[in-house]
Amino acid sequence: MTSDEIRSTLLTCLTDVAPDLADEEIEDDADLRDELDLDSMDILRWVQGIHKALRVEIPEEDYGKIASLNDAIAYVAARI
Amino acid sequence: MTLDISRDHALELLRDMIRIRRLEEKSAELYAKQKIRGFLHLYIGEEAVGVGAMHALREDDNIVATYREHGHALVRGIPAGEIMAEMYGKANGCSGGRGGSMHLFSADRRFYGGHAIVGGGMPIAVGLALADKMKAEPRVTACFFGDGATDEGEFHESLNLAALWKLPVLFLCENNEYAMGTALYRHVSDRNIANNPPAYGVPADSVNGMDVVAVERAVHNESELVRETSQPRFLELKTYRFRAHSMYDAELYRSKEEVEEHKKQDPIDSFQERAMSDELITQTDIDAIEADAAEEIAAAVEFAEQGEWEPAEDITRHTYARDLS
Amino acid sequence: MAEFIMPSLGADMTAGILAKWRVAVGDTVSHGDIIAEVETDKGLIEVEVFESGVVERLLVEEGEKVPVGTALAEIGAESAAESPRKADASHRPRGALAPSPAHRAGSTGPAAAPGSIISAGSSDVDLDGPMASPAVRRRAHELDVPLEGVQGSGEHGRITLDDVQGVAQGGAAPAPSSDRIRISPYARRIATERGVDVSQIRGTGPGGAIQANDVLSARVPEPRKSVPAAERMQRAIAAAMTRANDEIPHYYVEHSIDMGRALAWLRETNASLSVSQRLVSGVLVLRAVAHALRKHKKLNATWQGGEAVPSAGIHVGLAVSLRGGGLVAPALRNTDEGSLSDLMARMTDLVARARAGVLRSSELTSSTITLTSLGERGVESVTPIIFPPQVAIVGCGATLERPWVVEGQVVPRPIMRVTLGADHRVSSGHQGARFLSTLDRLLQDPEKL
Amino acid sequence: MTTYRDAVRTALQTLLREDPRVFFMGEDVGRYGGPYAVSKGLLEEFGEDRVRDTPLCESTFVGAGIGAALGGMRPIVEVMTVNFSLLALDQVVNNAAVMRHMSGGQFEVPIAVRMATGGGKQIAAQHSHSLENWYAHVPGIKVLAPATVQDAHDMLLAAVEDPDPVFVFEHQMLYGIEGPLDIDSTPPSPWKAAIRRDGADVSLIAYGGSVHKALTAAVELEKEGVSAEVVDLRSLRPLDRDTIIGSVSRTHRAVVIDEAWKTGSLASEISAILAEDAFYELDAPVARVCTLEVPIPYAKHLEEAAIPQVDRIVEAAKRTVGDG
Repeated sequence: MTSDEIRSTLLTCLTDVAPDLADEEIEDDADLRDELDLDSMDILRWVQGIHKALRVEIPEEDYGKIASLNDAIAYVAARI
Repeated sequence: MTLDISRDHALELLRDMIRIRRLEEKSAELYAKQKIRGFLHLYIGEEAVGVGAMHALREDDNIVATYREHGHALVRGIPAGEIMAEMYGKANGCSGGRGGSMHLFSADRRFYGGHAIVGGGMPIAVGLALADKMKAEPRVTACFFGDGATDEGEFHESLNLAALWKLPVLFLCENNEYAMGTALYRHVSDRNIANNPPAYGVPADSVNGMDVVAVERAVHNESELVRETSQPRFLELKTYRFRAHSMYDAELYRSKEEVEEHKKQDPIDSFQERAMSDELITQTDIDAIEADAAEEIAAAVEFAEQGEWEPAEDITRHTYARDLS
Repeated sequence: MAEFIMPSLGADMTAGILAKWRVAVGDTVSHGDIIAEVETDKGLIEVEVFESGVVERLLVEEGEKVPVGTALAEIGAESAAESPRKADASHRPRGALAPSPAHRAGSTGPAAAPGSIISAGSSDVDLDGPMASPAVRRRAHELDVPLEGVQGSGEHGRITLDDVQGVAQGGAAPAPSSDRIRISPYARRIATERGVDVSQIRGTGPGGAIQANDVLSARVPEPRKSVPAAERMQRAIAAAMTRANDEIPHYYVEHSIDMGRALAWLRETNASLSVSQRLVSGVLVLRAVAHALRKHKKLNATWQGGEAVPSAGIHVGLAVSLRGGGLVAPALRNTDEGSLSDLMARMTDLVARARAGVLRSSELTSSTITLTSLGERGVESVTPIIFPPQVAIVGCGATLERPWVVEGQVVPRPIMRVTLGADHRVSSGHQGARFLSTLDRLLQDPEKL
Repeated sequence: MTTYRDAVRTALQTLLREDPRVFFMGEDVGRYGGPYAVSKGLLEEFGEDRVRDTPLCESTFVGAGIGAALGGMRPIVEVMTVNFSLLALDQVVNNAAVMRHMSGGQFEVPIAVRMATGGGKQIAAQHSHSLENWYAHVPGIKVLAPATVQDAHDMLLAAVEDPDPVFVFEHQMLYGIEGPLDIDSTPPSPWKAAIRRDGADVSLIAYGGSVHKALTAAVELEKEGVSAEVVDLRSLRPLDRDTIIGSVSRTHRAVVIDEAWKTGSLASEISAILAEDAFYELDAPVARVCTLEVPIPYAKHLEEAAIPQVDRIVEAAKRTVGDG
C-alpha cells in the first residue's frame, strides 16, 4: 500500500467522522485538534474507522503520535 | 241602457280585457307544465276592474297593487313578454326574475309593485301620496287591495293617516267575496265594506266591478276628486274570481253552482254583448282582437323562453345600492 | 298529436291520482275544458285541457297515481282524417315529454323539465363519501375508525354501527391520533410554525389546555434535516439563550474534581477493550451526572407556566458544537440506565448523527438537563446558560494537571472544574453544591458507573 | 362638551335645513319635543309639514316613510323604542328590505329610522329590550349603533345620505352622556368598527351602551395586569369582520358584550365569525357577556343582574387569560 493510498483511506475515515471537512482543503501537517477542531470523540471514531479499514489498532497512549495527517500516515505505514 | 262610449274606446276596453284573459289562461297552462312556479293567482273574472281603473287613471299616477296583479301590470303598459318572462324567472322579466308572478314592478310606469303581504302595500301608498303632497305634485296614488285586506290593522291605520294628513290616495278595494278561501261573511262583521272608511272621514262608494264601463267612470270620478281635494277616497269594486285562489286549490269553500252563477256576468261576455247590441263592434272585431291577443301572448311566451337566466353569481346584486361584501 | 299530462299545481305536488275521467275516447275537447279530476293532498281538483282535438287514447286508468308530467291522454287533431294513429304511439314512455330547448340550456333554472321529477326522490345519495349516519360517524370518530376503509353492510352499502364496531374490534383501527391534545387553535398554529412538538408541552390553560404561552416558552428544536444552516441555528440559539437569560434567575456553583481515579480506570479498561468498544472520559462524566440526578431530582425538571414539573426520566442532553458554528443538545434518553458501553455506543451514534444533521425531533426536545463540555478546547471552566424549559445545566472545563493536596502532600493531579448553572426558582445554591459533591464522589468510583 | 341627545338634534337640524327632501316624523316628536327630548324645538323651527307627530300606528307610519322614500323623499322616522318597532317589523322586513332586490333594482328606499334601545332605566319588559340583532339579521337594510356623541351625530347624517334603508339604534342610557362634538370634521366611515382602546391580552367587543361598560372594565383589568382592547362595532350590519378579526389576531382572546339575550344574538354571530375566520388565532374560548335569558325585570337589583355589568365583563376577560 502506497503512502498515497494510505492517505486517501485516512482521509475517507476522517470525512466519515466529520462530513463537513470533505469540502475543505486539508493540509497534511495541520493539527487535527487545534486546526481542524476535532475532539476526543472525533479522534476515537477516526481511530475506530482506521481500525476497520486497515486493521491497524492505535492504542490510546499513541493518540499523540497521530496529531496530524502526516503523522498518522507515517504511523499507519509503519504498522501495516 | 246603452254604453255611451265611442267604438274606439269600446274596442280598447274589450281588447285589454281579452289580453288579460288570454295571458292568464296561458299562464295556467304554463304552470301546469312547470314553466311557471311558485304561487300563481289568476285574474280571470275580475278583468273589468283592472281595465276600467287603468283606463281612468292618468299615466303619471302611482299604482300600488296586490299579488293578483298581472292584469293591472299588462294594462298599465308593462309588455306581456316582460310579465311572462318574470313568471318564468328570467333575467328579462320586469323584475329581473327576482319577483315572480306576485311581484311585478316598473319604475317607468310608476307601478310600485305587486305586494303579497295582505294590506302591506297600503302604508306604502300613503307614503307615496305624502311625498307627492310635500312636493306639490298633482298626482293620485291608486292603491289596490282585496276584501281580505280590510281585516288588517294596516287598512284602518292607513285610512286614518291618509285622512288625518289629507293625502291624495284612492283606495280601491277589489271585493271578490273571498279572502283566499274565507267568504266575506265569515271574515268581516259588516259585509258592506264601504261602511267602514267614512268612520275615518274617508268618503266611500261601491260599483259593479263586472262592468268595465261603470268601473272606468267611477274610478275616473273618484280619482279626479282625490286630485282636486287632496283627500283620500275609497271605492269598492264588487267582482268575483272564476278561478281558484291559486293553482293548487281544490276550492272546497265554494260550490260550483255559485261559480257558474257568477260566470253569467262574465265581464268580457257581457261587454261584448252590449257593445254588439249597441252596434259599436262586430264579431269580426272580436275575432281580430282574439287573433292579436293570441299573437301577443305567443310572442310573450317566446320572449320568456328566449330569455336568459340571471347568472347565480349575481344573486346579491340589488340587495343594496352597492354590494356590501 | 298532443299529450294531456298530469299537471303540476304547486311546487309541493309531485304526483296525483287520476280520480275520474270526464271524457271518453273519441270525445271532442276544446281548450279550457275540464276533462279529468285529480285527487291531490289538497283535495279533488278539476283539470283542464290546453289543446283542442279528439281524445284518442286514455293512458291512465281511474284510481292510478302517477307523477307530475306523466302523459294521461293523447289528444289528436280535430279532423280524424288528418290524424292517422301512429303505430308507435303507445310505446312512448310515460313522462317523456321533451323538455324545451330553453330548459336544456338552462339546467340551473328553477323549473325542472317534466319527467325529471320522477327520479328526483331517489337522488338524495351523497356520492362524495361513504354513506353513514351521524351516529355512525360519531362512533367511528370515537373509535378512530376511518369510514373510508369500512365496508358498509347496510342498504346501498350504508355503513352501520356494527360495521364500525367490527373494524374497531378487529384491531384494524389506527392508534388514537394526536389531536386528542387539548390545545388552543392559536397555540397549535404557532407550534406548527415554530416546529414545536406539542406532545412535549404541558398545558397551563383551563383543563390543562396548551395555550400560546406554553408553546412560546417551550424550547424551539433545531431543524433536523441535513446540516443546518449555521446562521439559522445561531439565531435560534440566540433567541433561546436571550429568553433564558431574561427569564431564568440563574445561580452558579463550581467544584473541582480530581479525575485521577476515573482516568486511570478508563486507561485500564480501554487497554483491555477492542478499538470499537473504547470509552472516552466524557461518557464517565455523562453517566455520573445522570446518577447524581437520581439523588437531586430538583435539578431534573422543566419549568412550565410558573412551576417546576419534575421529569419522569433522566434524559441528559449533550451539547454538541458543530464545526459550522451551530450547537445542538440532543438527549440521551434514560442516561442513568444500561451499561456504560451501551451508553458509549449511544453517545457515539448520537454525536455522529448530530454532526451529520440527522437527529430526530424527539431527541431535540426531550432533554431534562444539559451537559456541556468545552474542556477539549482548553477552557478551564464554563458558565453555561440554561436551555429552557430545563432548570439546570452542567458545564465541564478542561481536565488539567494541577497541584493538589492529597493526604497532606501537594501532588499533581488531573483536575476538572465543573460548574452547575441552575434556576433559583427551583433549587437553591445549597442544593446545587450538594449535587456537585455527589458528582465528585461518583467519579471517584468509576467502576460503579 | 355636548350631550348625545343634543348631537342627534344637531344632526336633525342640519339635515332639515340643508335638504328639502328631508322630513322627520314619529310619535310625540313635535309638540312634546320627543320622548327623549331629542327633537325639542324642531317643530317650532321647521313647521308641521316637516316635523310630523304621527298617530300611534308604527306599522303605517314606518310604512308611509318607506312609501315617501320610494316617492323621492328622505324621511327620518323615529320609533319610540325597539319594543314598539315590532309593530312595524312587517314593513321593515317585507317592504323596506326587499324592495330594491324584488324589483330587480328599479326602486330604492332611502329611509332612516331611529329608535331607542336597551335597558337600565327600570322601565321593565316592554321598554327595555335590545332587539337590534333582529334587524341586523335582515339583508337589504343596514344597522348602526352609535356609542359616542360624535357618532350619534355623524351616523344620523350618514343614515340619511345612504341610498338604502338604515336603522339607527340609540341606547337609552346614552342620551345624557357628554362628549366632544366636532361638526366640521370628516367623519370616519360609519360601516367600520373602531378600536376605542388599545390592548394586548384580550379584545372586548361591544356596541352601543355596552362600549362604555367595556371601557370601564378595561380600566379595571389594567389594574390587575390584563391589557384589554375595546372594539366598538358601530355598524351591526354590515359587520366589520376585518376589524374584529384584526383585533383578536393581536390579542388572541375575545369577550363579546351584548345587551341582547345570548341565544341567537349578535354576540353569537361574532363568536361564529371568530370561529370561522380567526380560529387559528384563538388562544382561549370566546366568551360572551349578554343579558340573562329573562324578560328585563323592573326592580333595580334584578334589572342590574339581568343586563351585562362591568364586573361580569372583567370576570369573563380574566377567565380568557386564564386568571379567573
